[in-house]
Amino acid sequence: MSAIPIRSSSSVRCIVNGRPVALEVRPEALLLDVLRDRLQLKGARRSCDMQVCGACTVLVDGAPVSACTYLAVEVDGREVTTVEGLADGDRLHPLQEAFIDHGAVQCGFCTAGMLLTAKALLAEDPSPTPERVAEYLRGSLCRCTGYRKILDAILACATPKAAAR
Amino acid sequence: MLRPFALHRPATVAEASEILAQQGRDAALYAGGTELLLILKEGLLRVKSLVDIKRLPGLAGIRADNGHLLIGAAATHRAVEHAPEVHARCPLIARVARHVANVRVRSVGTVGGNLAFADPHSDLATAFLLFDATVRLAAQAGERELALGDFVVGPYETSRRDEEILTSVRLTPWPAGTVGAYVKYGLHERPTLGVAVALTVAGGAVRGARIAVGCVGPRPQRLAGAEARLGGWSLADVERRAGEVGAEAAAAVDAVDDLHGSAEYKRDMTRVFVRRALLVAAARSAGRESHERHPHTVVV
Amino acid sequence: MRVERDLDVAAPPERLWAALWDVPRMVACLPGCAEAREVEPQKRYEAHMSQRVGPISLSVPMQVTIADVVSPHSLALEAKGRDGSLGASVAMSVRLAVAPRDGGSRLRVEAEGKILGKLGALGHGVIQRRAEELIDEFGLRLKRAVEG
Amino acid sequence: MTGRPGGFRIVGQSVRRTDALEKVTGRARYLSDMELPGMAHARLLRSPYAHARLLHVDVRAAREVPGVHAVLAASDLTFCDPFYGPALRDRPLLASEVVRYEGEPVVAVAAVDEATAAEALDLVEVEYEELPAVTTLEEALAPGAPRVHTAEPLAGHFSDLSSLRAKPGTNICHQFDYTRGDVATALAGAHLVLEETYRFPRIQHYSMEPHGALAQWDDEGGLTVWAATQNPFSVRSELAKMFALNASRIRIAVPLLGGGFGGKTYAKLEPLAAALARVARRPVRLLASVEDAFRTVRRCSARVRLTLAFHRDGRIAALACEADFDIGAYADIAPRVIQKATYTTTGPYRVGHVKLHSNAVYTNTTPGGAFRGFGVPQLVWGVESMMDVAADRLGRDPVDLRRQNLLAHGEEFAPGDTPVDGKLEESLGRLAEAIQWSAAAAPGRAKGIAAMMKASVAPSVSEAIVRLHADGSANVLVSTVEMGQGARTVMAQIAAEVLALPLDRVRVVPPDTSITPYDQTSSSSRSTTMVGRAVQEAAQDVVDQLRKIAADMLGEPAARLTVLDGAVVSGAQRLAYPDLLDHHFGMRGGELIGRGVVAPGRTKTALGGSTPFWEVAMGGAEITLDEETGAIAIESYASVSDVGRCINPQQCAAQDEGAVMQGLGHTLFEEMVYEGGQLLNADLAGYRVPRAGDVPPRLETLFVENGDGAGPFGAKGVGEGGLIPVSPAVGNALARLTGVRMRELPMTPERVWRALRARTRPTTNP
Repeated sequence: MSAIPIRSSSSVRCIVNGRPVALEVRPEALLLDVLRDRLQLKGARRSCDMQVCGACTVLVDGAPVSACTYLAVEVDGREVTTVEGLADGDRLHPLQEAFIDHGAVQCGFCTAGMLLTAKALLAEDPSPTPERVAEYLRGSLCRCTGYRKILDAILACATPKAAAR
Repeated sequence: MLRPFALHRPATVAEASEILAQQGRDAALYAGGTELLLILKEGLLRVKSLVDIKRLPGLAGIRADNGHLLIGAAATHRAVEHAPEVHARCPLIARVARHVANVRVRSVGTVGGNLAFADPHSDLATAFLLFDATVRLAAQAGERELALGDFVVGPYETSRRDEEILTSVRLTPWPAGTVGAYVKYGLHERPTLGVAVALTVAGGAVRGARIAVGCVGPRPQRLAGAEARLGGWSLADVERRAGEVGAEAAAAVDAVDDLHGSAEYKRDMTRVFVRRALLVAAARSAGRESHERHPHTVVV
Repeated sequence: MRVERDLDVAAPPERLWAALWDVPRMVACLPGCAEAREVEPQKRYEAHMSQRVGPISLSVPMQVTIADVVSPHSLALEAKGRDGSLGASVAMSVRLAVAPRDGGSRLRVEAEGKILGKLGALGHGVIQRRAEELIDEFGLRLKRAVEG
Repeated sequence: MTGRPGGFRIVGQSVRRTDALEKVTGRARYLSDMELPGMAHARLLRSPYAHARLLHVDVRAAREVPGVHAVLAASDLTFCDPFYGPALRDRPLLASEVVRYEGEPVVAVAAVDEATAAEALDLVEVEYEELPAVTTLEEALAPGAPRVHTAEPLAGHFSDLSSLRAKPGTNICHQFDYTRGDVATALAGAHLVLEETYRFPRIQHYSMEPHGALAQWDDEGGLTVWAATQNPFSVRSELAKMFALNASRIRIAVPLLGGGFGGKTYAKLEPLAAALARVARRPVRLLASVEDAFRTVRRCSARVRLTLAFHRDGRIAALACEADFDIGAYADIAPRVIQKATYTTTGPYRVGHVKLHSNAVYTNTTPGGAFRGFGVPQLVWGVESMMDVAADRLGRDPVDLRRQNLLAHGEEFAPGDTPVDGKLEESLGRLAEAIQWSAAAAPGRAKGIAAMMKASVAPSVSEAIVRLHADGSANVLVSTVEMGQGARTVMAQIAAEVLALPLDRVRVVPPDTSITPYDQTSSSSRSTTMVGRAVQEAAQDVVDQLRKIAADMLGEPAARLTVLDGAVVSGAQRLAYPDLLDHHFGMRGGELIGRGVVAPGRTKTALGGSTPFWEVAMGGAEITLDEETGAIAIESYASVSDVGRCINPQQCAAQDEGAVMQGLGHTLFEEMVYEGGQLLNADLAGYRVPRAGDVPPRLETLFVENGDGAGPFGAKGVGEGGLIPVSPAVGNALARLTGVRMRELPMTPERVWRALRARTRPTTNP
């Protein structure tokens, strides 16, 4: 049995975008706030604040989570990927390239969440159907683009069905 | 923003129950947090402690148990979606789990949390009712097992006592020859309606039928009257007369007005979707899969 | 939220009226209502209302005011209060009317109310049903008390 | 992209957005990313009542909480004018004496962090006395209805609204009237007279980034506000008035916006942030949540009674409109919304006899303001639905009937007003072709179309400065706000085109009222046209200076010189810009500054200004219907916009795709639901915006490009138009499919289900 008393912190060690990070966090600290305010990783953003919109999406051990409704203490011993960790140095991730080329970026507020969600989808299903992509993005809202260009960008990064076999 | 709380990580169910017994309503059970953290953020619930039960040994497990399927309360929707045991014994549940909320909620949200929060607009409880689900509640004093229908007593209301922990849900796989379908419909984030049906067919006739309807009322319901009507029907009867069962279900269902729609509309949608779900199940029973699509509708 | 109910009581109207006009006792028939007391005779009362909706507990000190009395036929009261910790305000108006009926009497209850704040918006859909259950239980308890 | 007309290098190309890289890497910065040393965090206490008297506000305990830097209630606002608003100064910074809508701010706190601010707000005691509320038009307009406002408010900063016509003793805060010809006589002589009423719901912008402001006072009493705003200069003039400061002492700087859609026009949270910062004596950041945004501004809902009359041959004989707009508890810019939209009720059609009347009606709900389309969608929903009703009654094809009534190219919209600058029949033809209008719909499907023509804001001013530096790179200084629409990229393209520079040599400076020159607003689809023209002029000014310098050096007349690839060219001679500047200044330093001003000024038309261009958009939908549930599915949608010329075709398409999808939102799902004065769905769980799964299988955007727009290179505005025809196009398709005519939005499954059950006419399936 262990406990973190009220108003005290516990140490969290994790890997963020490939780098080890050690932090002291309080139990009520939300992952989104820790990423944004403590680690200065501002790419994940707060919008609906209730797991509907996806603007705060980050990957924890590869799985998309809503950082706005996720306790920071939970990432102890795990790997966190934010949009800042997508590119390999100056080399953009293919999804990032595709989003730019397809004009899938407008105001940009949803972009990080869209990219990470798409990354998780393609890891799970490298050759999704258009319907599967739209369904997987059910919890990823965009108010600017109308989604068409986002869907196109993601599908452009899918492995063609024949090659996948 | 969350107000401060302590986080307890008990090593055993007994320890967890002890904290709950001591702190009463000042403590809340915490697993995935997808529901709990929302009401804490809203300030609708204020607690001094969260009791994290998702690391309790075995609580996240999914396994066969004496012919049943046992899903640990801390198993995530995603785990249910992918577990071979679920695919083998209750494949419909794996398909339902794949469509719960959105991918982020599925990564984190747990089966136990979903049942214990008892949001009326939810998929799992409805689908579980089709498998005669029982839930196991544990406390220091001992354990008890309840039918899911007795556990969920109303919107957000369960018969769990403050010191009890929901540890697992047990599903009884269907007899051979049973085919099911789950159909959900709705515009909003949460479903407006969920219908689960299963038909056990032997010798070309329905030997058993199960129908559950959720989201339209205070809690999900099995509709025994509608189920009984199907007894002895051939698949052709089902395809021809499914509408009668839908109408019976609509008459029996307890529907309420809310943002998702009027009770009147929901009742009629119960009629429509019970019929549609039965048609899907009947087709599957005959080895056919319908690819008909309807707006705002998910068929699994 | 609006609830209307008619309830037959096997007691003469006078007895039913007497039970109603004993306001603290009558108010205590509402499930979750406790500590009802008189502040100003036959005019102002206080009571504490507690309700639970799943994990959410509502705890409201209520001010009850008699808005209208037509003795021994009808009684209208207003009740309001606020749960500071939930940021929820509760306001109710209730009209109770007594009429003779087949040797006994009939009680008509017309209750209207609202919960303001996040709880009210979230609980929309749940609150109406809960209110119906509360009024039904209130009627049963009152009936038991009168017929007792 | 080869062979673009006009031989442009960069204009007409789908170049990568200049902000794309920062946005895909997470490096883009928005207001919520900004922090200042010592910054306090603000939170607001909002009224749970729709209408109540504030009996008592006790903030003493809140002030005692350690870490609290400022607690404000209305009575503390003695250091500023506590009222604001662009049309009427009727909105209190914090509710004073009366709260007029659920969610109105009552107390504001700034503290060391949000948790402390929340803790302090928990200790605030407010006693309300509930007042009867009006939350619908019917309630607000009923005789003897409770009044939302009883005092006379002061005019805001729009001179065209200085003569606001309130109706004394009622909740009508402004009325607009416009008459042309003689409607009564025209109606009497008409072959067909239709009278119908259409309703449009309250809609939330839901820009993914909610409102926000970060305010800081300096030691000399100057004020800087970083604001998520679409028009920093309006915010500046509001703050100048409230705090009695010269405009020169106020600096409004605007980072990237996470969407705007009109919801971030005019002061919203900036005044409160400034007031808190003043008292806290430190920077204060006030970030709205999405729930707060629902309580900040919305689209005005409307009830529109239309009379549309036709001659036997299909010509429109007359149009009369009686529109009531529900503008919520405070006027915001709604009076301007209602008059501007109502004035163009006739849209793209030639109508000789017109009588228009609209009311801006106060209700006890979230204030209504600007929202993509500025009131026009509310009217087009009715007019374009009725065009189809008329076609049906006249036995005419809907496309054909519209074509017959379209204004011609160059024809004045109204006497003395801006002539039509596009070829409307070409747009209609492209649309009919795109949705294969002449081909019969497949069984179970039907098509519908709609058209619209919208004015941009007028009068209107945009200024630009282009600075060519010694190394031959350039900065463009404009106050266009980048909120996703791609304006920064377009401005860079325009400047690079004129300056003959590669795009990466041009950088557009973010808006900052102390640095970038005046621009009225980034809204009304005006930026490419107005700011773009100013940029074009400013860049041309620099080019003219360069040519003059080169003319000196070469001894040739400037008129014979051209610019190419960063140099002034004369025959085989080539003088690179750095060399020209070096020659001009006698050193490697100094810069050329070009200026552009676009200010068409006032006209004698009904609104006091004439639109600089007409935004023209038409839409066609093909739908199917789940008859049992009432759920409509959009199988195909085509949107045609006349943009004069696409500066960046990909961005034009992105704007229109987004507009169509946003339009589908209010067409099918979106509606702020009130019950008993309480907003029930102020969050994304209950307020349904379009999702990826709602994108029609076929979504096509087409552009008419005749180079005849009033903007640079013959371009003109885009962005709002595509949204506007969506509702009537879908409604018309539904009517053709089922015979059921919907007159209220959104067309939710339940509403359609009810209409289908009430249907008396048999199904007609064309």
